Amino acid sequence: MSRRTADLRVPAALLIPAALGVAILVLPMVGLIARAPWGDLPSILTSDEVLTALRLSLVTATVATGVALVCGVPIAWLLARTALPGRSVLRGLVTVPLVLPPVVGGVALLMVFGRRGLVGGWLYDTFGVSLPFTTEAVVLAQVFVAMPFLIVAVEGALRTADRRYEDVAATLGATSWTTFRRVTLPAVMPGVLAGAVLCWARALGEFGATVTFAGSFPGTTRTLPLEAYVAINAGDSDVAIVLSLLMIAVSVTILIGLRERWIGAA
Amino acid sequence: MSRRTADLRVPAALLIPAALGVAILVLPMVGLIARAPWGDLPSILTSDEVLTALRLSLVTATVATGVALVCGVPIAWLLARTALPGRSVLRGLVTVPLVLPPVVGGVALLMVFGRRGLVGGWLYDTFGVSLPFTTEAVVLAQVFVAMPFLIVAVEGALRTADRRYEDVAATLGATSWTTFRRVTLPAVMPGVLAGAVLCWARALGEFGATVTFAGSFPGTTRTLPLEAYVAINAGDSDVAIVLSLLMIAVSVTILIGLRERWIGAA
Amino acid sequence: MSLDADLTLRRGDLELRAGFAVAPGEVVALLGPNGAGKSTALQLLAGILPLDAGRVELDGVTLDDPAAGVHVRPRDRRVGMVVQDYLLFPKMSVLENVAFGLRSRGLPRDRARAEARDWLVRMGLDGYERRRPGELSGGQAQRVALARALIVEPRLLLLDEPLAALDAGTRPAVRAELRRHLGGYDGCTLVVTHDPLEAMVLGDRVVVLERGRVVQHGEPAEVARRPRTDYVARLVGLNLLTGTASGRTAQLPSGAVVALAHDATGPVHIAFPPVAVTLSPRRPDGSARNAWPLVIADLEAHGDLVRVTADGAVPVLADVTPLAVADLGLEPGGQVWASVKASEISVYPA
Amino acid sequence: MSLDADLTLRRGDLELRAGFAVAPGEVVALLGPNGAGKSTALQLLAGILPLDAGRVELDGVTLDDPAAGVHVRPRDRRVGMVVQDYLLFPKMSVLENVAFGLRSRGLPRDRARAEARDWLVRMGLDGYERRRPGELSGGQAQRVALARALIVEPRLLLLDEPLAALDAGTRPAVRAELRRHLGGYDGCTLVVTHDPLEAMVLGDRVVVLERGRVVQHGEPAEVARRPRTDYVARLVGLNLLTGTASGRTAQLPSGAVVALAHDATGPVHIAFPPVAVTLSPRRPDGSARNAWPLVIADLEAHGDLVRVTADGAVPVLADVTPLAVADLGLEPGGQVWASVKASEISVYPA
Amino acid sequence: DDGDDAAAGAASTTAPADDAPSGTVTVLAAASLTESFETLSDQLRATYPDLEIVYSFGPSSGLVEQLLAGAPADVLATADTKTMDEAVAGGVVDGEPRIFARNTLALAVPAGNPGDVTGLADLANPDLRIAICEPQVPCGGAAQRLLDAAGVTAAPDTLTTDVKEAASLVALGEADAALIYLTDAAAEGDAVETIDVPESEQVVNDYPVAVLTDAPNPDGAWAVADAITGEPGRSILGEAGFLTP
Ligand SMILES: Nc1ncnc2c1ncn2[C@@H]1O[C@H](COP(=O)(O)OP(=O)(O)OP(=O)(O)O)[C@@H](O)[C@H]1O
Ligand SMILES: Nc1ncnc2c1ncn2[C@@H]1O[C@H](COP(=O)(O)OP(=O)(O)OP(=O)(O)O)[C@@H](O)[C@H]1O
Ligand SMILES: [Mg+2]
Ligand SMILES: [Mg+2]
Repeated sequence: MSRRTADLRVPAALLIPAALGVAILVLPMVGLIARAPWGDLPSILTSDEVLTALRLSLVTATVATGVALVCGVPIAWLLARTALPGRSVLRGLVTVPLVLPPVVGGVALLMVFGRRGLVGGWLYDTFGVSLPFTTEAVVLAQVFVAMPFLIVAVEGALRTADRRYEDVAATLGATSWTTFRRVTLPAVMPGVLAGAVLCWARALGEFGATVTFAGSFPGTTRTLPLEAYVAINAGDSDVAIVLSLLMIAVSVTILIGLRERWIGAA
Repeated sequence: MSRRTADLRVPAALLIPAALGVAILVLPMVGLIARAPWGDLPSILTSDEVLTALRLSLVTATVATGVALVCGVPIAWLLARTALPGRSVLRGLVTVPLVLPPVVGGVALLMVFGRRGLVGGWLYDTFGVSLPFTTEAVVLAQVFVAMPFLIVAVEGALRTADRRYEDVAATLGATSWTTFRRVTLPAVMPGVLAGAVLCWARALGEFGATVTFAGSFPGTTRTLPLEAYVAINAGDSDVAIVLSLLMIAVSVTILIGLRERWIGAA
Repeated sequence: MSLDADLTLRRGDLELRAGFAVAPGEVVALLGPNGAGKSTALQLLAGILPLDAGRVELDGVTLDDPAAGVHVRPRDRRVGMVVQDYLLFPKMSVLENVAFGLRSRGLPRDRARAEARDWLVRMGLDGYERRRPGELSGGQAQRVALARALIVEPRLLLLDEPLAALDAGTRPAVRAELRRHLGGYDGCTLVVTHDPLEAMVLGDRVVVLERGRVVQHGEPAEVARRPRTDYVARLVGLNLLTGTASGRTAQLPSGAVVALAHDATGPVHIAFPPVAVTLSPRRPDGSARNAWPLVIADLEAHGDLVRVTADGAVPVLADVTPLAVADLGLEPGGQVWASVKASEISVYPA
Repeated sequence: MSLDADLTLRRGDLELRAGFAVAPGEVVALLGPNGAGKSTALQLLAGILPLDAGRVELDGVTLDDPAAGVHVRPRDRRVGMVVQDYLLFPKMSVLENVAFGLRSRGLPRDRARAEARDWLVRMGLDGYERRRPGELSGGQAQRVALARALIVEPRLLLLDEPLAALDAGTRPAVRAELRRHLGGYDGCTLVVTHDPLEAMVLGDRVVVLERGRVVQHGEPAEVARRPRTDYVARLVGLNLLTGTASGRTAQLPSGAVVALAHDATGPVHIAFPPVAVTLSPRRPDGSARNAWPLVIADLEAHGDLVRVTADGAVPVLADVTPLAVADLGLEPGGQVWASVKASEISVYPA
Repeated sequence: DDGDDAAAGAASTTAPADDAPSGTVTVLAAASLTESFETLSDQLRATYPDLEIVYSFGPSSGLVEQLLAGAPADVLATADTKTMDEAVAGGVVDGEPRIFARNTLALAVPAGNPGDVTGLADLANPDLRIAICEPQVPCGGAAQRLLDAAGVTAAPDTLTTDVKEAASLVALGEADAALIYLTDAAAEGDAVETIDVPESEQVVNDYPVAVLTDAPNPDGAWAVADAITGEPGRSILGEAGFLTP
């Protein structure tokens, strides 16, 4: 229904924990804002390094989300819709990057895609291609840590969706690909969007795996979180706070903008 | 329908990207396993510190997930179902911890809940309670970084669910709380479970905010990822890998176990 | 208890502007073509959709009055509703579905379940308590939805085609059960139906909605005898013409003239049953003063008779025997004369 | 093209074990009480549910044969299906829904849409192309579902109560459209319906399913005249008794004896219409040789007549005029004698 | 052995037996001190049986951040003077911080030296994969000074934010050479070889330790700080590759 009577009275049983939760999430932000060196802000924000890092962050996180959508949505579909043998093990493996401390994740990536790694060694010997210390490596690290979020969110949505629509599409002669594209995917769009948001945000904030696997070189691999971490390690937590606020501002703006649009369209 | 004809033929358009995605996610694990010092495994795994850290990790991640469920599901409900003013801004703020580099998140938490922080100062002066460097602080840090995953996943599920069931419940005299508990929540259960899985896994792997906000004290705040960090810094990257594999094994086992049960029940 | 409703709403291309009242204990059958706004009207009364304007009053209490900013929430209205696609709660058992309303109103679990069990028995669903809605057939689901709405003894009962999916065997039984229940019920009931028999059996009064407006209302027999729109005429199986009478004749907009048995003046409705129409290959020269040349559009078997749809200056439906069809060699596109005795025609002011 | 189906499936408490065939171009009406397994049978034929055992063959091609491990996927079967709750794709427009099947079969977008537009016009839904399914009324949605299934010209058409939600005005028109379409269609059609008229109008043959078994099948007129189960009898509006005949009498299990007009032997069905039953306050002494004392269970207005349900050794339904009800002072619980002339009774082997 | 004797001797001079420190001492220490400090507390246990040392290891800057937020700790040991200065400026330090260890840089290469690195000059070779710490962090500042002293302009492929990253890149063979601390090179064991760099003596990084103003256990704190700056700290740190002041 396009319009409905909105019940504005909210049960206290929901409101109280919600308020508590919002406090936990929002107060630290307030702390950051209170502590931010507002005077130095303009000079920090307009410095070349910061702008370069911001651009790099936005580009890599967006590309990584694209890759995660292309690879992750099919994985979620396999998990939710097929009788693949070993499906539950696959589901477990796919959530591994969630628990792996990101630095260990970076080491693991190096062991596989590094110059002496399982796959990377072959790539290097055959094509002379080496992934680490490139922007592609940043994207790969981000895909590794962020795609599981997308997969889990999309699988949840697929399980909520009514499968009978897919049966109807099949009787109408649709291939499973057509059914997926025209019936299943539109139905789970809110879940895909939620997953993409999680994935993008996680990729944007990704630090540990990136710094280990891709390194940290201005312009090619140093994203905003790395820039912030450098600042913290250099004892410059003011700069780190400004950079974090910048990331927050950018992502919140983009997320609010996109979501309003999606929700408006949905 | 309880049983249906399973279509095992999978469209290549889905299978190829899915295989690629699985490779990205699973190969690094293989690398870790290949590199693990299998001989030392028993002694490392049964050492006191590791067992303590494991217990602490499991307890804190589980408690944090509980807190996130209690606070986060209502927040998702507010975002998806009410006409709260400023809802889209709230939605943006709630995703902030996703992009915040965890270490900065820890700094922000200190600034608010530290003994000299906005809230922490008042707590300390009034009750003599100090949060940082306690197990509670670990939980708080984990809730801060992990709850957004739950919220986003649950909101996605709520938007997919058919609201007309809630209308019917209302005409039957159900309060919005009853409707939520008996109609809405069961309908979005797959989404809530997906969100809880993400949240738990993220809490289990949490490092940056914890080390900054809660410190790294054996027995009270040193969780497995911190133990792995300590090991790396002690030059013991073998131990770090073993610890990571332990975390992976534990979480995959638990996740597969739980999910099979849930999915069986659903 | 009584319902007084004046509903105004614009939604898509629907412009709903309907006022009607339901007396305490009365059952009003809401009839109307697809898309007339019947389901929408029920949603407005249930409080699920907000009114644009107008007013809903139940039992002296204002439930809706947008001008005064009044809107009572659905759950405080004590309405019971059965919707067209049932919407049984998918994760609850059948028993829990039926017991839901009582539980929501605070009854202890055991008593709610016991009462729900009674209702299931009355609906012929003994033994289905523990099923999930997904494991029910269409008709079974509809009966569960009905039980779920009736059990809370709402003050206003809104039934949207409550019997449409029932089989011919169960339907009279459930209809009788519903009629019995409604007979002893002092609340107001609105039943949407497409089945004229159902409207007659269940309804004390009939309200006909077309394109968002009330086009006719009254006792079922009165409505059945004197339809005012084509839709109602088709529903009750009458031919309906509209014209201007003067004396013993009435002129139709097409120019054709109809002979009447009694005097009448001004705009009138002219109704006669299909069985009163005689078809003949040539202009009849009997006593029937009404005879029109027509072209056959369609033939359809229909119980023991064949219904003939014929077009022309005076389009009519005629019911004839299969024998007559064969004798007259009727077939679509064929020419035929239709005649009706003036005494078979009923005339009433438009 | 012809369908040959032998379906075996156990699901919940349903034990489906039904075999039937549909000839090329034939329309079979599938009748049966709620929960008989009609929708389940259609799902099996569509290939959405797997058979436990049995075999489905369409046009000489085996679609299902669990014993041989054969199962053709739904999308390769070229079946068209309209399900009870429509399941229109919610995110597509009405036009896209109807065009979906053609697009899936590779037709270019423009041609698919043009054809879909034609179908919408035929279904009386001109101007609804751009609506979303959520913005349709129940009857409108049903017509869209019908158009979506018909447009792909499937070899096997499965219609699950395709007209149940249509209003009385549209129903004959859509039914006629459907009949016209099916008339020129050489595939096999199965229509599930609860409306006996619809079964007669649409069906070339009738198959009656009860508790998962085929209990009767044949020409509509034959089934209507000689019902073999209570359900069918109620459906076609006949009284049905079962007994053992010998000569001109038949004995019922209750011990009551029925006089027959012709000789018969062995187990028989005895059928007579409710209008053939005469009610009287005392034992009638006329020519009717069948007279039984009964207790009135229920009265229900029913068009111009009142239907009386009476229980006793020979339970019967009787249709009497409202005048008779008043004269005889009929009311539930009252005693009455029912009589039927032997010549009104039809007898056929059970 | 030697270490045990030295520890016992030091303890007897700095802490009279009659008022031996007891209770819990909380030490916030830079992550690079992990191994040495764990050994230290094992040895101190013999001297002060009633004293329990609890460590929280982390990045130096994070530790200072925690102290400024009111962490209830007794001793702070950082990996550079800059972060310690911040703590001093924040007023959480009691007295002057003392330097207890120094670290020098080493030119580290993977086992077998696949890049044939011979000296600092090779760091300018763009064909080699070089990891150097980011100039703003302590080890990076030191590296910069060392390169300046040698007159080399390095061509790094990555500027690591933490010396451990550079160390593990070398250990995994992903980098052909890196400038890392001698202690980190030692910790990587056989996976890493070091190449002698004469200029390295000129560039050292200081590790200061200080007792904290709000120390809940000042007696214990002083005892531990003394053990770090004196014996047994010196020997243990020396064994781990630190220089002692
Ligand atoms: N959300 C909506 N947006 C726009 N138009 C809508 C919406 N919902 C319903 N309509 C339109 O409003 C009209 C009335 O719909 P409603 O469901 O009330 O009809 P109805 O009388 O119940 O018909 P039926 O007998 O087919 O169930 C229809 O033309 C329908 O297309
Ligand atoms: N998933 C299921 N699990 C168990 N039982 C089921 C399931 N689906 C249907 N049934 C049962 O199977 C029987 C047949 O159902 P089906 O839907 O085929 O009936 P139907 O003949 O179409 O009835 P209706 O006329 O009410 O639509 C019913 O008793 C139903 O309760
Ligand atoms: Mg409707
Ligand atoms: Mg059915």
